Amino acid sequence: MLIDTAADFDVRDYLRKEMMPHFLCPGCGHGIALRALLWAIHDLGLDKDRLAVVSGIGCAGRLSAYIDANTFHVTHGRPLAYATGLALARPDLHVVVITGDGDCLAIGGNHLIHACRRNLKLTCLMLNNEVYGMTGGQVSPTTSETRLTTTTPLGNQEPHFDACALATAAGAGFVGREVTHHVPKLKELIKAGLEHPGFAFVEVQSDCTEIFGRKNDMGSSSEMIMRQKSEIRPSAYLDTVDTPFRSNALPTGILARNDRPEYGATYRRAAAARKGAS
Amino acid sequence: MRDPVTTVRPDPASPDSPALKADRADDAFNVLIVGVGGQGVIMVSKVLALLAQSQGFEVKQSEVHGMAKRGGSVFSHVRFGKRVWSPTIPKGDVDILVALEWAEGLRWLPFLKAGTGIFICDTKRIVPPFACLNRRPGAPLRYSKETPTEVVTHVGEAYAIDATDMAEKLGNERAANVVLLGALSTALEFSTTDWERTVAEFVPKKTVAVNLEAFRRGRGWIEEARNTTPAVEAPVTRTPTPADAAYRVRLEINPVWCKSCDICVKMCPEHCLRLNADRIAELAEPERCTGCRLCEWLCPDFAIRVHLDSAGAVAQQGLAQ
Amino acid sequence: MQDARIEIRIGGTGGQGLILSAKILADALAAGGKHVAQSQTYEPTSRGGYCNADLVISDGEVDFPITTALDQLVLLDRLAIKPSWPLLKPGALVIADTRLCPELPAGNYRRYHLPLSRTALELGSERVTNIVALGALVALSNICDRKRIEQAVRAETPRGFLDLNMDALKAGYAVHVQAAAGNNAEVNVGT
Amino acid sequence: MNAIDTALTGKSAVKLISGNHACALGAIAAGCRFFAGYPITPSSEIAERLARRLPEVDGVFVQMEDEIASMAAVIGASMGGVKAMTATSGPGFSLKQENIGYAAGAEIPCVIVNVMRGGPSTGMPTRPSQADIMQARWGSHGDYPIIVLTPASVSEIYSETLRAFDLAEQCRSPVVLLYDQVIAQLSETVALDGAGHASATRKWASGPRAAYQPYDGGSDAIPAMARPGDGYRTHTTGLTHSESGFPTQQPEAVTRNLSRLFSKLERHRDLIDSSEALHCDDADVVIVAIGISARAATRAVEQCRAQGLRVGLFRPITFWPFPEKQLRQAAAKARAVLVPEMNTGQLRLVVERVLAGVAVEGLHLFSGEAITPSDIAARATALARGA
Repeated sequence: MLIDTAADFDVRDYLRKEMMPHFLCPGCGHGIALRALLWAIHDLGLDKDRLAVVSGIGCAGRLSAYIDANTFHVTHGRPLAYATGLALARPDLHVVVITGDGDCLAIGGNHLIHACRRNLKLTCLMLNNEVYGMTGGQVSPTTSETRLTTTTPLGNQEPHFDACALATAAGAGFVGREVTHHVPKLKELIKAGLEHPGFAFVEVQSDCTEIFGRKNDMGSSSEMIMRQKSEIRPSAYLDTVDTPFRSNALPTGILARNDRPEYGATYRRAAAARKGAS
Repeated sequence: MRDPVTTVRPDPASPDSPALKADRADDAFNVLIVGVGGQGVIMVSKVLALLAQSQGFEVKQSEVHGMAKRGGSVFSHVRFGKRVWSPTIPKGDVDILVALEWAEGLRWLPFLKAGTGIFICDTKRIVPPFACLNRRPGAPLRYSKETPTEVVTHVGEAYAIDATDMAEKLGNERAANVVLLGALSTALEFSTTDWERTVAEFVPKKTVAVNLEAFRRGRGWIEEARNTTPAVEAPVTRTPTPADAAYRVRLEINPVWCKSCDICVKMCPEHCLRLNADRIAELAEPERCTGCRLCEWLCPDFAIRVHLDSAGAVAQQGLAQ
Repeated sequence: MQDARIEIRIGGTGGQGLILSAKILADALAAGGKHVAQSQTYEPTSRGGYCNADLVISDGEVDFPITTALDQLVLLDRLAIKPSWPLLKPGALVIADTRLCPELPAGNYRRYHLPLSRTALELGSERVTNIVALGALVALSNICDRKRIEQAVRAETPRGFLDLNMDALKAGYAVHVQAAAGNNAEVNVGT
Repeated sequence: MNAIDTALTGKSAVKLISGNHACALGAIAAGCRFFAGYPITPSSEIAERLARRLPEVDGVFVQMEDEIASMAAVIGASMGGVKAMTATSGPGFSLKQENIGYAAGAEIPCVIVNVMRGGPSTGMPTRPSQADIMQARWGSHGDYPIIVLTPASVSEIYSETLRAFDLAEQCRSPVVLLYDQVIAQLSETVALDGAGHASATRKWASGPRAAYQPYDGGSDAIPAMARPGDGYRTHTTGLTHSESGFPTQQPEAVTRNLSRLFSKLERHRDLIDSSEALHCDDADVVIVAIGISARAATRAVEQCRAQGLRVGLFRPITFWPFPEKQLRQAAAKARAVLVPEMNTGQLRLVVERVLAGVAVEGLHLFSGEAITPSDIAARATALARGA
């Protein structure tokens, strides 16, 4: 099955080729994550005309421009709020949000927890590279302890956020995390998120090679991606939670799943009932 | 299509079938369960241990696992009797060897009691990465080539059962180990009710039904096998792969999109890519390329596309049939 | 410039239902073809604190909708005296609750010190003080046809409270008469 | 309540309703089918009413987690092709500003109601103010065009809400409806007829996808918008973009596209402009005021005229872009101009610029009370008598 769609899936069918090559640095994991997203979209046979991608500001935010769909590159931290309006107003669209760790968890943290709570059908893809890459490499809410960034010259002293635990606690219907190392599994995870009837939060641990990697002496792009394998332990099994090798790394896999009612449908049902009653 | 295969029945004249020996006063009864990580070896041994304990036996169980959660070799010794001294079974003392994977089963065969040991083995083959001589699909493997027919010549009583297929048909591939438990139950004198109660206690609530069915099928399969003439031919089943079809791998590399990050070069399992003088990825050793697509998937710049040139034609043939 | 302009204030504290009384009166007047502007001032708290509900009534369109010179003032709390007194027109009608607003400044106005809240309590709920006051205002000012005010009360009242509110309104119509008949010293017409 | 709403949006009826109620009714009549908001005094009645009304007309109401999210959701809904609005007051208006700038830059139609209350900061939540005039125009960063309407009565809130939605669609611009707490919570008898209103619709993209340029202004400087689902698959961004909609920093493309953006409202002044002049033709003294201050000024003008003083009133209804031509015309004969406003001189600053050379006097009140007719009349009388 995997082999079949891999042969069938040409990422270029989903890209705005006139925008390529993209602006990401060499070796940036975001490109790999974008492929996984587009592959998942391909596998599900989603109509590009009915697909809306909303993205925020930052390296991850720029990705929407490369997708051949209805794309919206909005303000910093707010893509979930824009997407909420879009999805509520247009339930016929499939709305995907692409956001980064700073966009989603720092400036947009409030929107994340409420999107999880509200459980509107949205797929939120958070690309976590542990750093504010576009602004030159400042510490972010997910930067691991002791890491060097331009604003943590002493090494990061703040504990880092576990975004999936946050999303789970806030009530997200689907929560998963994967690394870019294992593309087919990442694709399957995103696919499961896209198929989830409510709010789905998918975190992708993605390498920032040029800024974060360099600052922390993490080697070349390939060394960084190999580190995902040796430290984080990605496996090919979608339905298992993989505990990482490195002590402060976070588990991967599908971390939470529930069948809470989807908000948009619930609202429309209640409205129809009220109309019928009056 | 992948039917359970070979049976070697015990000689009806044999005076002491191991199944009758559970109440041996002196020696402990020894069951060795083997497989690879993730298959549920430990579960099989725990159920057996629990059951034996509930029947009043002293039980010792020891295992080696955790070195690889998935894919690595795992084995578990279960010994029970009136007194059990050592937790491990000496070589050649195993009464019943239960193997959840074919090659693992073969590997542990020398532990089986000569002449009387019972061998119950899943025909499931999990080929470890290091057994690959060449990554090109269809290449020869450094994996056991013995067929079940060859194997049975070494042992007193042997069952090669495609438990994985049976479990799959029940809708839960993971219940293969319970199919083998069912098979194992026919060789011990505990009552079916006790077996089933123990299994039900052990598995997650929502899978009780499927696991009990798996247990019954495993048990039923052995019972049926004992009453039928042994099959002679027993080919080991193998999932067909695209490697069976002839195709040519071609890499389409877009030099304008390539950013020279070296991920494809370093991550290629065959090391057949390199950066050329312009620091653009190129396929240096096309004959080594297996078409695994890792370079395509991991290229952050969408610069590589892997074409399996005749794959389409093969697929079309398949459709035409 | 039309000056058939009448300004009314109901003053008290938040939670007394002053705005509801003003709205009922405004609805009744509007139904009678008057142009009405109804505004309020309140403190940023849901309960308590000074609050007033004002009406500006005119035959033509109301130009400035805020009260500048009060023709009629209902006081349901002593807090309302200070902000309202400077706006009082000479000869204005002032209806004050005897218990909640026991002392009134001297001046040139028609003064009715009436047991509004006590009447409401006797009816079973102090919460209908606003409706008793409305009844008293309508009776004493003749600003509005009684049938229209009763319709407006009906329209604004949840069914379960309708009887109570109608009783309160009618008690309000009569409260000054009864107070006078009972030789209540607090009824004081004129200054 | 629904019976009243229906009557109001149906045939003409005289009813007593509040300014915020009129705003909600106007929105429904204008075709608004999405509201996102966050509770704030003194605008919450708009949200409360629309929460009940929108589901009845297959619209959506959502109370978001904050003011920023509300503005974002409104823009998101509008990007989906649905007429959308939000309502707020001072502190919330400040929070919405970044996204208002996005709507202006990406040219997304939407309506933002700002009920002005006393400031700065939390200020006086239940007291009126007119101190957001400048923020409504310049609140977001960078240069951008925006339409700001300043109704002065309950019936005008209704009619200007209708117009706000129309202008938003016609000009592809955010439109701010700016009024003070007094008229927001004031109830007035009004005769409304929403059924007769033919709402404007957005110019939607049509024709072949290959030929479509999302930010090509065409002949009227208003680009046709692509509706998601119609097959155009466009990109919308807050970054400076070229006609294609994709980001650019190429100076010529930036200049060309921003020039169109900055000038597009000027090209539609005939559509946008709205103002009212009362007794200005022969006025020695012209009062310039908006909102509740203009209501007081109306009464003051009548009082002055009754005394034979030549005093007039000019009232911008569309405040931004400011009706400069109309003001100059109204004040053509004026010796003095009086600007009563509930702030420290925001409107006065505009009037001083427009009427350079004329004596402009401000009458500023920021006590949380409305300016009274007598305050204005006293000052206007003095000015008219040449004091």
